[in-house]
Amino acid sequence: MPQQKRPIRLLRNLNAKIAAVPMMLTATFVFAGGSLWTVLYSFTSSKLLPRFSFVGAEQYERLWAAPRWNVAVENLFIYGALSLIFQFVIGFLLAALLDQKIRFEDTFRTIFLYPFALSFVVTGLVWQWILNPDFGVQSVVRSLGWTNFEFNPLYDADIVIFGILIAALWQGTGLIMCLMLAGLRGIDEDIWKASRVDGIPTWKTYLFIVIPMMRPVFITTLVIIASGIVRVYDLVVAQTGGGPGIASEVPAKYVYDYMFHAQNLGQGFAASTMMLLSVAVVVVPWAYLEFGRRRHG
Amino acid sequence: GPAPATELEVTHWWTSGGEAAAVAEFAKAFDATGNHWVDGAIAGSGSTARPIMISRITGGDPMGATQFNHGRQAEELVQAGLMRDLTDLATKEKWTEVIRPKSLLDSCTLDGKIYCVPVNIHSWQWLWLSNKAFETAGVPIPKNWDEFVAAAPALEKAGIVPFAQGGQAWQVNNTFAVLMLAIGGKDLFQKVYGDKDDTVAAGPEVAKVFKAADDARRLSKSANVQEWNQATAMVINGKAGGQIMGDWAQGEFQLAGKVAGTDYTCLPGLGINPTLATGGDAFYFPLQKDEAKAKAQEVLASTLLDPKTQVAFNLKKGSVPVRGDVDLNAANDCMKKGIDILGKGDIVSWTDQLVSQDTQKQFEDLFSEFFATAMTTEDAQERFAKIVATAD
Amino acid sequence: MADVAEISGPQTAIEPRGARPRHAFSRRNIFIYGTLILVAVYYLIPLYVMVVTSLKGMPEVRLGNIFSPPMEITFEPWVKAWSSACTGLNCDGLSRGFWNSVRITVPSVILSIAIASVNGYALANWRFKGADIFFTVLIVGAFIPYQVMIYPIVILLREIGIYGSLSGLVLVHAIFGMPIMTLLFRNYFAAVPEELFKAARVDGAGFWAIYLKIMLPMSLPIFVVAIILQTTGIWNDFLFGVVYTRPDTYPMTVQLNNIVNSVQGVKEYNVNMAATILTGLVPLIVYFVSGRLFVRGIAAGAVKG
Amino acid sequence: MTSVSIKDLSLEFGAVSVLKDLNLDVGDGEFLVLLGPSGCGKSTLLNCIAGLLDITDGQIFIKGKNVTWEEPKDRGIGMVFQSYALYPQMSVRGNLTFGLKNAGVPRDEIARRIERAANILQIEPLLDRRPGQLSGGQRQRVAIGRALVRDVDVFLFDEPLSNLDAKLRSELRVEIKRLHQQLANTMIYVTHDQIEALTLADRIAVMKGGLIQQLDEPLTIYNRPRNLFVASFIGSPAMNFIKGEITGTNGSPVFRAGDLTISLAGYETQQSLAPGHCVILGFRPEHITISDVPGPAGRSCEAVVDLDEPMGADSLVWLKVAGKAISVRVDSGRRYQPGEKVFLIFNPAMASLFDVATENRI
Amino acid sequence: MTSVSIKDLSLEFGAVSVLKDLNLDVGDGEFLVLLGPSGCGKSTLLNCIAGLLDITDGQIFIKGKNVTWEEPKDRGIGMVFQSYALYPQMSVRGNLTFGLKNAGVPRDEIARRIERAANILQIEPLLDRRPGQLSGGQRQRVAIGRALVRDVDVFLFDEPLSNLDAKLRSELRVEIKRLHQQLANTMIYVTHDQIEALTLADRIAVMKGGLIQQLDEPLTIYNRPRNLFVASFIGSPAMNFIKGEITGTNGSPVFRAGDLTISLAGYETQQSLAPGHCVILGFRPEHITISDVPGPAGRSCEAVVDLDEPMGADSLVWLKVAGKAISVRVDSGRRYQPGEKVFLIFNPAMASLFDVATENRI
Ligand SMILES: Nc1ncnc2c1ncn2[C@@H]1O[C@H](COP(=O)(O)OP(=O)(O)OP(=O)(O)O)[C@@H](O)[C@H]1O
Ligand SMILES: Nc1ncnc2c1ncn2[C@@H]1O[C@H](COP(=O)(O)OP(=O)(O)OP(=O)(O)O)[C@@H](O)[C@H]1O
Ligand SMILES: [Mg+2]
Ligand SMILES: [Mg+2]
Repeated sequence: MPQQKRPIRLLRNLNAKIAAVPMMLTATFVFAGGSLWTVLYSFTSSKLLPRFSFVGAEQYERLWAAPRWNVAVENLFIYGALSLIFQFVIGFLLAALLDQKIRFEDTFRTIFLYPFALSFVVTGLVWQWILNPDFGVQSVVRSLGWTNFEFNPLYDADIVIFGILIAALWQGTGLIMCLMLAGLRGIDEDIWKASRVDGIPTWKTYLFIVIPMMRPVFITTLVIIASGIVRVYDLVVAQTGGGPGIASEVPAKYVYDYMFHAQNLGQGFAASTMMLLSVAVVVVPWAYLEFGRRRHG
Repeated sequence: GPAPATELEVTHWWTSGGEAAAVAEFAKAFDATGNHWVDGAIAGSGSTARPIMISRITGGDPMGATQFNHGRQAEELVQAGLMRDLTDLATKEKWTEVIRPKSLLDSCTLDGKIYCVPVNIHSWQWLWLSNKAFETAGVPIPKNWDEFVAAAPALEKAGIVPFAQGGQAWQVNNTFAVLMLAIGGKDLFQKVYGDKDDTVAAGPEVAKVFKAADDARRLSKSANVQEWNQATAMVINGKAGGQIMGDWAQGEFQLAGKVAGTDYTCLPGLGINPTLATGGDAFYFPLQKDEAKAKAQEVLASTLLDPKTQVAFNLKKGSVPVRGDVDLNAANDCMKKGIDILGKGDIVSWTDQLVSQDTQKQFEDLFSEFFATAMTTEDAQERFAKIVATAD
Repeated sequence: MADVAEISGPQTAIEPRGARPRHAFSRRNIFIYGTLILVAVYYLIPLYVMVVTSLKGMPEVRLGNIFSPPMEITFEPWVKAWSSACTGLNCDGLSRGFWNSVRITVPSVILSIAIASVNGYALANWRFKGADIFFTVLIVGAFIPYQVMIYPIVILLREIGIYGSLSGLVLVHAIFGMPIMTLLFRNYFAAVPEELFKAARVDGAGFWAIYLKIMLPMSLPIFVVAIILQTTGIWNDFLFGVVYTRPDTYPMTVQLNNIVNSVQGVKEYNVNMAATILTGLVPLIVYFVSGRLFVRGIAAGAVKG
Repeated sequence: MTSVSIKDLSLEFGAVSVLKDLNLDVGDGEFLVLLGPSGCGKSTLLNCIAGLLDITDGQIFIKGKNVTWEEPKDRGIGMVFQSYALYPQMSVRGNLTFGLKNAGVPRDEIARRIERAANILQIEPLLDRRPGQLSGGQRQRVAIGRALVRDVDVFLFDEPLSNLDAKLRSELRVEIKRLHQQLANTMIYVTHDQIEALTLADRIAVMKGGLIQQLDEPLTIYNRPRNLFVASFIGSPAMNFIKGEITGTNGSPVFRAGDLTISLAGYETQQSLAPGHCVILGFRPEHITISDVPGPAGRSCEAVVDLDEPMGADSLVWLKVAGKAISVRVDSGRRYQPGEKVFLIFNPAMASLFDVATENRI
Repeated sequence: MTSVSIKDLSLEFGAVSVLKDLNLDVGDGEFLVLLGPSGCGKSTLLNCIAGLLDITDGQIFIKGKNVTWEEPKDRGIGMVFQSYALYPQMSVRGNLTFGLKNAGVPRDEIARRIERAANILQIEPLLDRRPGQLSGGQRQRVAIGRALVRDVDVFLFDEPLSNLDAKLRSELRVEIKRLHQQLANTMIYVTHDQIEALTLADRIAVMKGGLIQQLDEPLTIYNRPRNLFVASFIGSPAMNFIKGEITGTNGSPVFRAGDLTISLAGYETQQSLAPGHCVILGFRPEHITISDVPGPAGRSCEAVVDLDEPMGADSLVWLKVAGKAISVRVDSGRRYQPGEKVFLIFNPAMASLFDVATENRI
């Protein structure tokens, strides 16, 4: 019987490979290439236009000496930690409440979700207006008689990050709630029944049984929230412009400002590289575990 | 012969009331040549607009003409060969002779070639005062910065914000530079910004300027505004005592129907040191592949410098024409004061020309932090000196 | 549960029978609905403020209370925001931006979803060597701040020669939508029973036939999610819209920014709010109409264990 | 004494009535199996007993106490679920103790109970593993253990074995039976697997559409099904049914369907078999004999072999009799070829007769 | 003539070797069943034959043609899947025609084939429904129809019945058997249900860990399992195993395990039964008889009843013999009480003997 030749590997699944070409191009040239390019030029003294004039780590030295960058990094940590915690907690609580077989579930869900439809620019504007001390909450409460009422987050450097957080939570928790709700709905009814038979209070069931079971949802959620945190920009620009002073600066804004306003690409690229680095440290191991290795099934 | 109508997109960041009215004059004049001005206004001040303009030019999709503050903002674009060389037109129309002060055209010149058209002269060094506010507070209208500071408690008592200061970084940064020029004087200014002498910057004279900045910070505590024209509006409405802002603020006063001298008072050089800087706006013309567009660019360039257009534009904008040979009888009080000072030659180059955008940005970062926090003047000065040391 | 114990206590006067008695105003219900309503108020306030303010005249706005309903309803601000608010010399409000946004959003959504769905399908059902590496890079790309990428993209678009054109912007949206969209579709298609795919192969259907005739018709939920996410994302985009287009094709958000930031003396908050609502209207409608499908689709595509 | 007693239980999901006026008494220490097709309301009934569903009407007593409104934990029941429903992130020990800790059972008592349960179920070596590290059978054992440690009188099982493979299922079946003999608790066990039902139950309640069709001992249900549904539902391979009518000759009734006649002499019934009555005759495959020679007249007929299905120990032979397909269970020693002509011999004493109209046993 | 022929087939998933140098020849028109525990590689083998998995090494021939690298559609196979895998958005007709349209079969030919398949499977009334509107059994029939219309020589079935309930399963089993008799195609059928395997197969290949353990006719596999694995895997209730050794007295070998001795006279074997050989003795439950009186010496022993599991037609009685649990299948007529003392009688001719070390049949 004739021994048949094994076909050429590259040509098998050719259509699939063709279909994946946009992804390969994007991954290679835009994401990998763009990042590499950015890293490369962060070692140059490029100003308005990228020029390959190598200056070593000078941009990084300057970056970490810049008070504004340090404030931005610090803000990102505070904002990130708070936003992570609050989004998870609020999103989960809302989902848990909606999961109690309540009436008007659809209505509530729509109410919690609609801000997600609005852009950060819009969100920033609206909350800037509501938090404005001269017309917003503060002045309304004062006009009701509490003349000493003080709620002026956007113009108080110490708490401005909370002002931004309020808006960010308003915009983002709806989606998190949706994800959590989907996760809760995916949990076996029998688990609930078993815990009722065991006489375990609801809150304990959530805390010790249900939440640990929702690990995959939490990971998805974490990814979504985390990527949003690193990128936070529009909201700050629309709401405070980084102010008062530099109190609400964030790294993404530093990048943008130095690349374009200050016309110092090298500095902007150095800041970009730091952001890329932090993203890589967190995301690459995760992505590798999630998509690189688990290949069976 | 009459050129066929060509559409030319012109980008700029003149979107406030007075500015828009002024730019309309340009558009009108350009349209009158049979071409068409396509307006590409980008709101939110130069810092928002410039990145977009630069991206467009470097991205290979240049607009027909674009506004920059002449100086160093577009330097690299010119070096990269992305801008049109206007030398021929300039020679033909004898720009070197009509444009004054000469420094304006120098800022447009690189390696002996001219790349931009200055359209106005702006000066920052003005203190705008609301007569109404001082009447309400029952104090005489101050004649200089020190009197202004002295009158502040009375204003505060009357519920008026003494000093209206927009929160944006470029505003606070310029306020400081204005204080430097007014309080420290021309030489100090030149030493710090021009020569980048960091020992001077750390010295006692600059410390005095920081003291004044500290006053400004204190007096503007409860202003709570971001945009410059909102701050101006406070002065116009008598909600604030005064504001340091460039001469373009005058456009807002005019638009509100206010009359210089009766409704408001202007103090060039803060009433201390009547020296003005000759900053300003200029138009650059990115290289175009399209022949017709290139022609229209030329038409636009000469239209911008046309004496009639110059007058119409600058009256609305509140700035001074770049031509010395135009009739400015229509100018008001404040503008005439400015023209006088310019005529006397009490001029300096402004920070735009003296330091790079990068350094500017670092100054901005410093001063926006300074004005928003309780940073001590000593700390601020130390950091200031450091930036001066590395400035370019 | 304390109330139950009370009833079934020693006094056997009422013999428990039928459904367990329940009180509409039990502590549990008060807590649940109370919390939900309270939170709902927090979520609704901004919308309320926007709508109310947009219906007031400027004098009323200046008077002050942002929460008080308009004494005199006026649609002036809406008309102005839509058709006559000025940016520089252009005084045609948001109307032009609206159509630009439509012209940007529609092809961008279609292109990005087309690419991502085919791609997700290839990744889920036609695994081939090396695909995972590209995919991992792509996912990591989802975290890269857009600002970092502006410059490389400018260069990329310049090299391709479509900088500033509509197709350039569409391409940019397709690129930046790719990570999340591909992930979504990949997860969804991976959950489609593999046997279905095998059956189609035995039936002689190739890559495209399986995609078009088998996979597409069964992926409505995930397409709904993708369309919703992309429509809102692209419609709301400001950064790319402003950087990669020119003024005559500016999307609505850029125009919104221009109107809001072009202060002519006093801020016209009512016009700003009307403009804000108008800009958000399209995604809002999309959400209100398809919110239910959205949750279902999310469950199908995003939360796979 | 009854252990669980259900009086007039009704349950509706919105407009859908799932259980209708159901009455059931389960004796102390009895092993009761609820058997029925999917969707007949078995799980629903079990959940009502456990207190996991709010009933619409009726009462439930456990150990004589009215528990209609009690919480599940206070009813003195333990429950085992089809999907095991183990808490995945807790160790086996954690799964077993979680409920007890919540109930405030003292430490040494907990330890004692765990030890006992682990001992009975032979899961001592597994105590520190997670459910994810256990096989299906081990998980099921842990799930039973969780009910066991509750030290209750009534165990409820909801298809506890249906997720397991056949081999494991038969092994665990024996274990559950042993457990019952050892503990002597009341057990209510839901299944749709009749072998489980037949092997485990003291009594079986066959359900359909929310109603109990027959409640009897396994062999009674197998041999004397009360109606057509029970007859057809129980037994695999299924009972053979032939539709026909009674033609009485001389008081000894005869069943006739077309050409086929079978004498019913020896069939036990309280009712009279009136001639002309339309009936369905049922024979289990093992109650028909295949023979190469005809049997006694009126109890035998000719048949053609259609298919021979060997099943290891025995074979199922499909035959055609007067146009009807009949299956007969025979020893696997002899193979039959399709087309082969044989004779069938019926034993009326093992037959079942059903009224065509009411479908009830006559 | 062989219809499907597999030569030295190996398949690896990364580092995991699932199939190892497997050889298999399937005759023309043969019904071959692949039987084995979960994860043994049955589906993998089937997918290799269908061309749905790329093999690592070896060759596959169908109808004498080397198809190792052919596309699935070009191999002349039809396949039926466990989950039916019907295209949910197409009507039944659409499902049946999809493949034909892809292959460019002319319209009237398509119509002819559909008609034939629908006729054979009796799904004419369903042709315009969607799969979602069909019952499980109907869906399975459509899935078979989809393979049928392809008009191919080889049918591959991957556990086609395992998603159905017991009743439907036994019905469809008969239908598949009939279909095979009618079409006389080659069929390769994967299952882990031994009843299916035993009833359907011409030959059964019992697999474990990617290797074929035994390839034989059903009754041979049932009665003469080649090794311990096959013996224990086949048969439900499972074979009883007793570990012991041969003690030969006067050339007639005897099996001894503790106190228990069973004469092996009559056991057929090629090998000699050397005394001292450690062996495992296997008896199927139906090959042991329970008696109230002791049987012939050396073939009988005393036992104590442990548990009686009635299964309808017959019962499984669990007994303790010399400390070992033994199950015996008896008629359900007589019930045994736990603790009752009885005698077991063994028939050595039906026994199986395995070497302890190799686990192979002796
Ligand atoms: N939450 C519910 N809402 C509405 N109907 C329901 C609900 N739960 C069950 N039902 C219906 O009640 C009937 C009985 O369901 P139940 O789960 O008790 O069946 P079952 O006998 O346990 O079936 P299975 O053997 O499939 O588990 C079914 O028809 C089902 O559709
Ligand atoms: N894509 C894959 N990648 C890695 N290993 C796999 C893959 N598919 C199957 N396997 C492994 O190959 C072995 C054989 O799988 P296969 O599906 O053939 O088993 P099976 O005999 O059909 O079992 P079942 O009866 O459960 O269907 C299993 O151990 C399985 O884990
Ligand atoms: Mg059930
Ligand atoms: Mg399989």
